[in-house]
Amino acid sequence: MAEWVRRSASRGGLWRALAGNGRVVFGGIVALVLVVVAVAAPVLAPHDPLRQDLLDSLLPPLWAGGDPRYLLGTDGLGRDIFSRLIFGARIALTVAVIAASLAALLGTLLGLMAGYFGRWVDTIISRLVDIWMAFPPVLLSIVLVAVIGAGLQAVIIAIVIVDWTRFCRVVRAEVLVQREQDYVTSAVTIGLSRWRILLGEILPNLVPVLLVLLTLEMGIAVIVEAILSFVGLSLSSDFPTWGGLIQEGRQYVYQSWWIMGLPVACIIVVVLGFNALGDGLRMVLDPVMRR
Amino acid sequence: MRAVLDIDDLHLRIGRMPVLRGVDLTVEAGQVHGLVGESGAGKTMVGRAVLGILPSAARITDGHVTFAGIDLINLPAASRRGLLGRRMSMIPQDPMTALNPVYRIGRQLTDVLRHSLGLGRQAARQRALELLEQVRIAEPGRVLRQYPHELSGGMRQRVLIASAFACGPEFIIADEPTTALDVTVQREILRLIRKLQQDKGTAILFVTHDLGVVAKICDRVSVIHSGRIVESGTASQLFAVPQHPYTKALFAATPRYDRPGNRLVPVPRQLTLRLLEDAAAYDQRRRMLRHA
Amino acid sequence: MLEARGLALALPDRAAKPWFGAAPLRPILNGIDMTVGAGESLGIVGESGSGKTTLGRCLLRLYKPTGGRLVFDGTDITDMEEPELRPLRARMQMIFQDPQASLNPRRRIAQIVAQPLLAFGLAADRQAALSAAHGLLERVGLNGGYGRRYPHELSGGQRQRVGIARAIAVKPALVVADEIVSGLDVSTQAQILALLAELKRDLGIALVLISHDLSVVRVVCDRVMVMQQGSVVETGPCAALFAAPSHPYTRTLLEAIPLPEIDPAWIEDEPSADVGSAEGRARAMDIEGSVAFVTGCNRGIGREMVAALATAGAAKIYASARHVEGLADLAAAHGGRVETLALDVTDHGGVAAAAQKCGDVTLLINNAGVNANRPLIGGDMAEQRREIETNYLGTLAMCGAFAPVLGRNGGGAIVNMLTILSRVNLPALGSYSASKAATFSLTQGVRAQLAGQGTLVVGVMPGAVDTEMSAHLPQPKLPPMEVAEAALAAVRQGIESIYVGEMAQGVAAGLAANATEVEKQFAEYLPQ
Amino acid sequence: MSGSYFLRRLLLAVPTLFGVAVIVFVLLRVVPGDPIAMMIPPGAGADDIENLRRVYGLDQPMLVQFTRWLSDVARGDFGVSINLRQDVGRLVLSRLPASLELAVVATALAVLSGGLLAIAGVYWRGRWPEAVVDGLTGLTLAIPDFLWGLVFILVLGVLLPVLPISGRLDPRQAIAFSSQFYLAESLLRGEFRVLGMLFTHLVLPAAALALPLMAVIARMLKTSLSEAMTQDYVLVARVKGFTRGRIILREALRNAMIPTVTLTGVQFTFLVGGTVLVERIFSYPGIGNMAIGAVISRDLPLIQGLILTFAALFIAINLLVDLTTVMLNPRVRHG
Repeated sequence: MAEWVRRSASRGGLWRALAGNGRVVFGGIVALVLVVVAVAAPVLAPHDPLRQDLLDSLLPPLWAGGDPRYLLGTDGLGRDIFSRLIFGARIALTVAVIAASLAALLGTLLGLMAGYFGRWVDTIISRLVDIWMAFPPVLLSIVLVAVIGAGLQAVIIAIVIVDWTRFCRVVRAEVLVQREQDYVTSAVTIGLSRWRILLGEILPNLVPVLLVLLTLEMGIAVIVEAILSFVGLSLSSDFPTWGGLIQEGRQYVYQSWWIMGLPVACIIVVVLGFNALGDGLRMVLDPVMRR
Repeated sequence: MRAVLDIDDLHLRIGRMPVLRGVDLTVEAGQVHGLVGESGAGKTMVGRAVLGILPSAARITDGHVTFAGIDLINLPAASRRGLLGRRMSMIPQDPMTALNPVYRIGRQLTDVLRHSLGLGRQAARQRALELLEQVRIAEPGRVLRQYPHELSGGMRQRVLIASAFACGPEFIIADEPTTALDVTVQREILRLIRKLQQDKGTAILFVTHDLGVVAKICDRVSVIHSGRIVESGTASQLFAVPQHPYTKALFAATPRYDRPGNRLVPVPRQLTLRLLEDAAAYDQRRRMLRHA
Repeated sequence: MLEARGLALALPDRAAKPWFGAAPLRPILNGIDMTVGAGESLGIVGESGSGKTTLGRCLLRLYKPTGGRLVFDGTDITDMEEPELRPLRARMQMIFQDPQASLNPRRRIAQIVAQPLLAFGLAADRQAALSAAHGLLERVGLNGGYGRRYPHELSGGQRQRVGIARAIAVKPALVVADEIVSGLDVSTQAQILALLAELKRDLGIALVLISHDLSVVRVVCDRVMVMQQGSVVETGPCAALFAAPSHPYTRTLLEAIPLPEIDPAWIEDEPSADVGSAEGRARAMDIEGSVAFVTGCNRGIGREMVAALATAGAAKIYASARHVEGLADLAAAHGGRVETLALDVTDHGGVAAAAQKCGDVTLLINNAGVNANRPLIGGDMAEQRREIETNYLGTLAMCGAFAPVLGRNGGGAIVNMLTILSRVNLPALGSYSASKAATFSLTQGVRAQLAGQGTLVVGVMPGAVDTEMSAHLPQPKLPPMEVAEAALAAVRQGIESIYVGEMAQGVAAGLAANATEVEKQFAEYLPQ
Repeated sequence: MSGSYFLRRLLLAVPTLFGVAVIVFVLLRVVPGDPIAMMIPPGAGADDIENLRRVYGLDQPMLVQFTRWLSDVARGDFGVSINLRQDVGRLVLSRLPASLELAVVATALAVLSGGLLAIAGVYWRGRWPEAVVDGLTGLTLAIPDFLWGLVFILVLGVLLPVLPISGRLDPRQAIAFSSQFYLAESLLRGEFRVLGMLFTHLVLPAAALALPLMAVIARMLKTSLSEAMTQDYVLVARVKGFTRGRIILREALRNAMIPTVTLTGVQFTFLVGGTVLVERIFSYPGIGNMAIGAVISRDLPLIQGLILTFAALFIAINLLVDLTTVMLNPRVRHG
């Protein structure tokens, strides 16, 4: 612990650099707000997101002369949109963190092995990636969810199974580059074992790339979840997901465009946030660029 | 003798960093003038400033560059382009990267002929063949049809030399033209440059870090350190009795296979520090002058 | 300590890969034979594509050779797998060409240097390794806070110092340094080379220095190996090889180096075949397969000459000396090829008998000589007689006795080991100089007389040599091995007079330009 | 060399397609919902169900089903759609042209706008147009086609209703076409009113698809162009007295296109994959829309046929990208 504190302190320059990067700050704020809203959803939401009130259906938002009880209006079944958005953030964040991390873990492991061990390991993994790349990703995830059945788990599994190749391809290519660097040769000359070189020498040099990919993947996971809900496969409409709201809003788009507009805006902000965070991290963490 | 190029008190900054601090240098007609210095001394920037191909962050802050009576600093970009290729050209450092990899040699040799001399396709091709023969390329017809990656480094440098001499310029800047080559190829290329230069009476500013190369090809030499010429003179004079301590230190630091017993003496730290301090003091003075 | 026999490496040529199946193999190294002795420094030179870098990595078993054997410290490491190699890796280290790429950008300098200590268990713990690393960094001239920095915060020269510190951290027996100064300015280069020379001297590390720059190799190394297209074209002690390169490629390479001195001819002439230090050129002779007779083998140049002949592939070597018992180890070292015999060259009967006995000799090396270390006037007459009898009459007797033998065997060659003092008298060694001057004159005469039967007669004029005979002379002195190698190089190329070492070459050049001036300078060395 | 290289790539496509087929087949056999149960009218007996299972071969062991299906596929017979009761091959072919036209228009949009943005950014390096280009690519890169589609519907379809947001043609217009390539056909026939109408329907989904690819192309090409502009051969061209515009277009562009084409190849398959969702959003009658419908209705033969079609399309695109790279790069061409 003391070691960690000391190291963190010595990296004061890094924190300063992070705080000085506009993209990191913007992305960080978006991520922070998402986390806070997701955790504190029951406290923040003025209504039960599932409570229907058919008499109050399709109320406009407050600024368009709506009912002051419903800040952002209501949907076709008279459910409070504001509360649904807040609870939707919970599901979005859960999917983003879990699915992206698992995809990163799987893809990185396979990518490291393919890049460093080469030969038949590489052949098998690369073949697998080739086959995966021949599927349209959206269609594959839709089919997967159709097969596994609806539910949060199914969505996460589908994202991991579809998106591990993103990590695998990048990591493999990067390992192939790093492997030829002389610092790896030098690690061989001091007698380090292959796994130690891979995990102790090469992997740390992939951290910036991985962090960037991970943040991007979180944005993608949010979108995929929305897509699956939109297609009507993700979660039953009892779950207040952003995608479900969009799907519902699509029906009323001419009467009440905001039902679709508000969740779309939420997703766009979150995705832009994750992207900005990824870009910013790449700038700050690259030791050469930091110079 | 007539001066082809006259650089007078040239100052240049990259960003806020002073790189050239009052360079004075005169290249006379038909002579090879060596500009020797270590990396960071500013030698490449001198050539770039003359040709007007500075990096975007670089600014000339003071001084004059006169080429054949033309003030290059205040010359409009279009007129400068008119000079380039036709009256001034360059032999670049790395033949591996200085030819465009996606085009045949023929196109890369003829484009300058067609652009600068207004030759037609056939005439340009004919001239290109002659040029390749002049640089002693055995099968010029075949080479014209080849891509850069099909040629060795030495061959590519010959092509680039042919291209530099293509329009019969009065002045060429050779920027470390043999640094990337093996020694045996280097000798052939230096011979070739010397011969073409003497035959055509071209003046060359030969930028290099290698005292040995300077000794072999240059008529006059200027030694540059931290953006200033510390010593300048005829080659025979400078190699016989170097005057400036930095020049002497460079000689002492150069290993020679024929004198293994001579202990190599790195350029003394105090000397480097003194030169850098001088440069800093110079910058300080200039700042004060400007504000006064 | 490191020995390679027929080392070969071929890599798959991806560009020529056919539709199906594996890519064809492209040879990179073709049967390299080489040895690196403990504490020795060997330079490997060659142009791009010569395979020198690949060879360097092969020697450290970073690549697995596809042919030949590689023995390190008596262990055959040719086919070892990485886990087996690991313990040996502490004894062989590498310094890389590009220090930027060879230092892990994510580690601090001190960690980088400490890492091998931890990996090989040479430091008790992390703390000990780090403090040792700081010591090492100071040793290579990086004092102060460099340990806490990252590689990209250092200059090129500083990074190369870190690379050196890491390599010497584990106290290796062998270090391969690959083009370690090629990207550096001369001033930085001089610093790194000075550091390298200092460490080599202090730590007794065997060094293999790979470079395209012959001047760099000459400054740092004892021996040099010239490579071209994956093969060794020539190898030998630096002094001999640079003085008299035997292979045309080496000559071209040397002549192509632009020395920092004005020389208008360099850029105008086509490359000439002449070598600066050698005069004249007669018929060359291969050492390989020759039968040599060497006098005065019990010490100095004679001993080394036997070794050099054996290495060069002489079929048989008669090693003679007054006291034959001192030669037993020579015979043992080189197996059946060396035959020892007792011979005092002043005993003319013995000389005749030797010529009778050794009828197959093709290469006579007259090495026996004595030095009384006396001035001419005031010297001991008996000692001076002994000098003349051994240095002059002994050589004369040998030449006379063996001339018919050589003539019968197709001409052959005679090498007379002289000294630069045969060309100008050094008053402090006045009688020795005079006796050698007589032998120099003898060499010229014999050469003229034997030209008809096709015998090459070589005079070897070294400067001061590091032997017992000239123990009292000041440094720098030539290692005797270099003199022996230079003599054999002269035979191979048919050079009749060869001046070995800077001193000898300088004096020879001086004599040619202004003999009186040289005599005046030598006249200052009066006996104490 | 390039000939044999392409043959090898082509041969490699076979195991990839086979892998896709295996995975799809296995995946779909574990579908929990029974497709037969969905298609029978209420009141049908167990016999009827059994009958139907036999008709569709669903009563056979998996391996038998697979080999039978595969050999059928090899003969061009993709089976009969359970839901639409039509030949899958014919169904796919009838919808494919609409998707191809959408993808081609989107690609053309992306390449053109991305290329122009990149060149403009490099030409005016360090001045405001570069900042605009960077901002625009950053924004368009972050937001995927799905969201762009929704945004377009909201903004240009609903809030400022200037463009239609559904279908390929106005259903009130009855226009006879002899092929499914409406766009190409009306262009060839010179029917510009129809062409205009087709375009108004096509432009939003095409733009939604094009924007992310445009951003990728713009960013990649701009980076490669900037990189190329620092190369020595550009320096040499400057010394030859060429103008900046000529240098960018004639010296740097072709070099910069090599990495751009390679790296945007993958992105291009994403564009084709994106048609699935964008067609759904805009109710555009292409194979993507059909595929989602097939998944929702568990129409096994149709899903299989469509996924194989996409896989074949992707592999073809990758080959095309490779071919382009090789054409651009003499080093590989002669390698």
